[in-house]
Amino acid sequence: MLPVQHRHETWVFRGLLTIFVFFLLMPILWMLSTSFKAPEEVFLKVPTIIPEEPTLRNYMRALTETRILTYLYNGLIVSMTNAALTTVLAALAAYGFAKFRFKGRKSLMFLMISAQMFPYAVLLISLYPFMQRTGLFDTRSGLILAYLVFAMPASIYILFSYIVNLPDELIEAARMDGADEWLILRELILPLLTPGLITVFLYSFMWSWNDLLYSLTLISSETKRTVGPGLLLTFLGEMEQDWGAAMAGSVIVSLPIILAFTFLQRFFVQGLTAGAVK
Amino acid sequence: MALTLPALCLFVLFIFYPFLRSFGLAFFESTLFNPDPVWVGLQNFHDLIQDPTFHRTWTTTLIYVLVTTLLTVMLGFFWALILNQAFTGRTIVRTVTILPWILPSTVTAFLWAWIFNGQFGLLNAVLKGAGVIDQAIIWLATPSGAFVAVVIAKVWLSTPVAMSFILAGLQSVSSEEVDAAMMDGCGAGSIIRHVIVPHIFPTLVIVFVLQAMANLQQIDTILAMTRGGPARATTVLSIEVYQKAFQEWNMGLASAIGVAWFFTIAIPAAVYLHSVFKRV
Amino acid sequence: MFKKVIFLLSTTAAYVALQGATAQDASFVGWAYSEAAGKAFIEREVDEIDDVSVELIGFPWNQMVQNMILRHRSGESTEAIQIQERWMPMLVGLGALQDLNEIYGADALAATVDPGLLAMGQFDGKQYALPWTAGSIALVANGAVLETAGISEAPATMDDFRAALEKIKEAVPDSVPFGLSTANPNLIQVESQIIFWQFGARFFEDGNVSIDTPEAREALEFIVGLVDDGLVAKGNDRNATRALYAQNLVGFYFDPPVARGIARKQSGQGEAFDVNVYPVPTPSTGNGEPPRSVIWAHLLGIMSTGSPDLDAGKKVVGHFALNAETQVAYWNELGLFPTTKEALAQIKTDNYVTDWIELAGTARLDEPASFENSAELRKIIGEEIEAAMLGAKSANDAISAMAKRLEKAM
Amino acid sequence: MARVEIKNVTKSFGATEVLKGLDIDISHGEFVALLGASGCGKSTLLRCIAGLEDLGGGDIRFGNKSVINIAPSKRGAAMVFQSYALYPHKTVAENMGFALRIDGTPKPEIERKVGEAAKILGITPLLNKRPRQLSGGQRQRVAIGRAIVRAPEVFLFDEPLSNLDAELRARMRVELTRLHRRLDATMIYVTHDQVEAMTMADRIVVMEGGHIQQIGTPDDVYARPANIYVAQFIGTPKMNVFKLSSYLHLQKQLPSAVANGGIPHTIGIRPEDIREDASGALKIGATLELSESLGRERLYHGSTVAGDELTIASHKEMSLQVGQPTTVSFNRGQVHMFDEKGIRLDF
Repeated sequence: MLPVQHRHETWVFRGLLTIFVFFLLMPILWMLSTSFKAPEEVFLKVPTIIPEEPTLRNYMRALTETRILTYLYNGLIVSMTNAALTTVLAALAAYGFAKFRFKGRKSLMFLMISAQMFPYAVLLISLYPFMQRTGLFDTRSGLILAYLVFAMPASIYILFSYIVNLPDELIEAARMDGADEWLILRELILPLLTPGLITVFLYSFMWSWNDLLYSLTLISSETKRTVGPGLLLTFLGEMEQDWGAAMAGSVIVSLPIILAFTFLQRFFVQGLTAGAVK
Repeated sequence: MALTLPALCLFVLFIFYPFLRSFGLAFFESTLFNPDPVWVGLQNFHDLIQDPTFHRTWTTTLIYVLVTTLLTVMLGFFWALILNQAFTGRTIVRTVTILPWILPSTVTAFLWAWIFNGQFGLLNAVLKGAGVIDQAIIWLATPSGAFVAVVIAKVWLSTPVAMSFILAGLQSVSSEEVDAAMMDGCGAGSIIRHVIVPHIFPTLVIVFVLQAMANLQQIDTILAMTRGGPARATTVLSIEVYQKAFQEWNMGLASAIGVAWFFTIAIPAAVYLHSVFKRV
Repeated sequence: MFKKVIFLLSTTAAYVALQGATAQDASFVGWAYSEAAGKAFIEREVDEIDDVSVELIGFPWNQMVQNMILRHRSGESTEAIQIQERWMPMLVGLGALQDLNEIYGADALAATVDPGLLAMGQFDGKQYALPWTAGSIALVANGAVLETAGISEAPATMDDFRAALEKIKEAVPDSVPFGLSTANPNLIQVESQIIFWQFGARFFEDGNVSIDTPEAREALEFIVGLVDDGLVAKGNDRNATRALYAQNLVGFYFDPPVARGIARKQSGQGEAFDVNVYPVPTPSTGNGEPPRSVIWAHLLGIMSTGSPDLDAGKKVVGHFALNAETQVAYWNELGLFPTTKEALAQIKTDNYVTDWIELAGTARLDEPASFENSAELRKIIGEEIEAAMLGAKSANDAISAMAKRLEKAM
Repeated sequence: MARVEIKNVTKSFGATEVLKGLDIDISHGEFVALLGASGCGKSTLLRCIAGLEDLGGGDIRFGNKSVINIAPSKRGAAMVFQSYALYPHKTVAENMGFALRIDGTPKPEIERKVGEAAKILGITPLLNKRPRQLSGGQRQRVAIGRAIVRAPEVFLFDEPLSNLDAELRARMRVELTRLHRRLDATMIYVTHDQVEAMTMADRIVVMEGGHIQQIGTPDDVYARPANIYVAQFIGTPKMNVFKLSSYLHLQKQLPSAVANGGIPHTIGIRPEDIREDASGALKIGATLELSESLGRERLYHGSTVAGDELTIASHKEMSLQVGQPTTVSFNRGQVHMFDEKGIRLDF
């Protein structure tokens, strides 16, 4: 959109473009290249960008000697269920807030949305004994419920702004056609809300997939550990110097989310920004 | 009303109740050996105010949040401007730029810890190659080096998000305004200053506030990269609360730090919530 | 149809009950299992314990304390737990450990393990844990490096030590003459403490802080001097040092007896590397202090939290801590000193062992260990020393800040 | 089809009273337009009839049955919204058949009815398209189709043509009138455009500030406006209105009192009833400032000797010189007289 007339401006533009792409992609490429290097090549004074003799040793080591796959499996289960739960709860709450004028609506909504600013680590201090008393400690379902704090407030707001922007006349037309509230929700609101729902699903999936703090504290047995703490505890201590295996583990853990994103990319960014910026 | 009930119940149980209890705990003493809280009133806060290491943590947090947020928003803004221009392969670049944000934060931490590694890191190699430095800097072992590493990791992680928000904001800049400015003979620079920035300034504020809140909550990358070290150089409030609570098991003091932290987040959050509720 | 179901149910119930009666299950929590060397050994040994199916749970060393307390507070039962000597006071204070005298009988224990070693697990008359392996964290020298630097015998005084380090620096340019830990406050505290003791400084004297002394400042200045002159590497922790030691790039470093076992593996030369690895007395400063080192031991206990299967616990702990055969195998494979009298007698022929035991005589228990908030005290000491090492503070300021922070935390 | 009765209907939003006691009796098959400026309460009244708003007071009866407690969909009324309100994610056929599907009408019957309605509106080729693929006019027809399919007793239109361009609006007016005759249905049509009301409605209800100013046929409201408000609302350009006190010579030529005792206070003459010369019985001195040509009609704007604004509309080629004082005239038969409260006086 900006005018790019003179020669030097095109050069400046192209220069900036390459610098940015380099800054964003280089770390990922470096991770990939290190993950294929044998230990001797990893610990070279002058590092090689493209591995001279690539080997799958690191991947084999990460897959067999560590529990990366269990962490991946746990991470996926916890994140998917949390995302689904958050999406359903947020959709119901947002619809309730948007379409029904009940007493205390505004203050309740303010409270739920402002939860975004509660410091998570402080919440954990009380969540931890609470989980123990309720037997939810060291359980995946406990973690799923604890993760609600991350995404639900924002999700309610994103869906709320989606629903509020649905023209009232649509709902009145449906009422004229004889649809009751549930039918309106199912046949009209939810289908129109799908882009928002996908955004919120991805947003909450992202937050739980990315977490390190809550899972590190609320899960103590190895078999239930998720991605963050799994990686940290595997590549801390004795294996800390084995950067090849650490990078291989990181690649394995990042693959599912990267694949998911290449398909759902369109929904996610546009939905997130539409919701928040509106 | 009934529709909001399920979300409300879980909210109260898992968010509101712990939040209140944590705040309450700040007025108690609860340690490893006698975990059941003992009332100590404002003793915890009293200790904090006089503790020089806490002041340092607080200043480190403020500097960390300001630097990271400013860098993220600026980089995000220029990156959005670039992506707003039409060029071949733009769609591929747009999809790829979201990558850093979707990687698990521990992976990002490992990534950058490896790049900043003293002996074999890529950064030292590049700097040495370019002749900027002659002797390897052990980044993560020096206070300022570790701070730089942690900031860059977070900036790298959150620039894509800032970029997408700003890019969305850019779409609402009507092309007529730009054409008009072009007719008046403005070059790219002045168009940015006079047309684009004033137009998306509200978006920039929102993005700045959101990023500030996210950076204040930030713990994962620091915990995985430097664990608050070396010599507390990267100990931000979140790390301090975590270590006090779950390594020294001093829950009372940890909650007190949490209260101080809450009021630091409350400032940017108030701006955000105000703008959110202007529209409800 | 109904009858068939009943029949099916009863048989499975019987089978389970039968099975259940014999195979108790026990969970064995420790960090040895999370390190490659220990993992193979423990997995093999655990299968040999008849009729106990053991779930092995491993955490890296610096995550052990947090997870132990998490399991204690969440009421999870742990039949066997690996404990570092300095965590004992905390666990005993929490009432988290079972009195093993009631399980094995005090005199049976006294017969198998030397009373001096047993003492490490004893608190006001109760045996809360059995020593699995013991020794001290002392100065380990690398014979090959010393040779190339032309150093023939162990430096007696701190000045000789410094001179030796400088010689090593010249002889092996990109080496780390003294592999003192300079990253991770906990490691810094334990290792630097030895030098402080050698200079005659003490952190605590009968319950109150006693570090604000000239000797302490002198000790810290000495350490900072070594760092500034490049004789000690910044951002180094023990894992990194062990890797470099095995490549003959480290002259001296602090390590428990496990040093030889690890060096064998990491150097890839196995026992051929043994000739380079030997403990040396910490050089003195001429103030009459004997060569100091930190008591170091891994103990095995049974946690009293939750409802542990005491019998299963007894078998697992006994297999590793009391069975001479397992102890010797542990020594041969990992180079970790045994603790039972019988096993010790068998390996006495190796002078690596005799030298180390002699040094361990004047070892002291880690100072912060005996306090309730030891984690906090350890962190303060480590952080202030680290700040001085990195030049963020002068040695003098670091000591006064440390004293003030320790007093407030008492 | 059914008779619709509005009986003393009142409605207020919070403190502001929007409908202040309205009474309208719409007979079966009639096309009634609710005409008024925006904010006069016409849409609110329509939504009350549809059941989308509850009444403050009074009653609404379809046939002779009160409907105020019956759900919108059960009243037998169908509504066409200003913004069409089509379901974006459903095809045209699904949009039209949605109500029937909810009532549980069997599928083949739905298809038959939808096909029929589509034929009437000529939108059969669009049946499996999505609303966003249609033009404004097409969407409007689908919205109407959705109403027709339900074969309601009463059609309710909420300014359906306001989003269309002028040319399309004219065509749709003709189609709606033809539809009304073909379906022989009672239609209540809300608009702020007097041309739509005048051309389509059997009767017009002129509303202002929540009151009914006048109910009458297009001719009634045009030729016999009940008050100054209706007089100036209907007809473009606006009727000229003069205070009699400024024109003594006219006062003498007009009756000073009327049969029912009303005292004439203001008179009104439609611009098209004024002759540009002195040939009429009643004469006024005036100066014309500018003229506008609208093709088959020419408008003259100026002011009378007494300083009141004057507009004249004439079909013939004008000989009048703009800028010079002149005399214009009109006949007694074309004068409208109002008392000081603006109520019409017949003489």
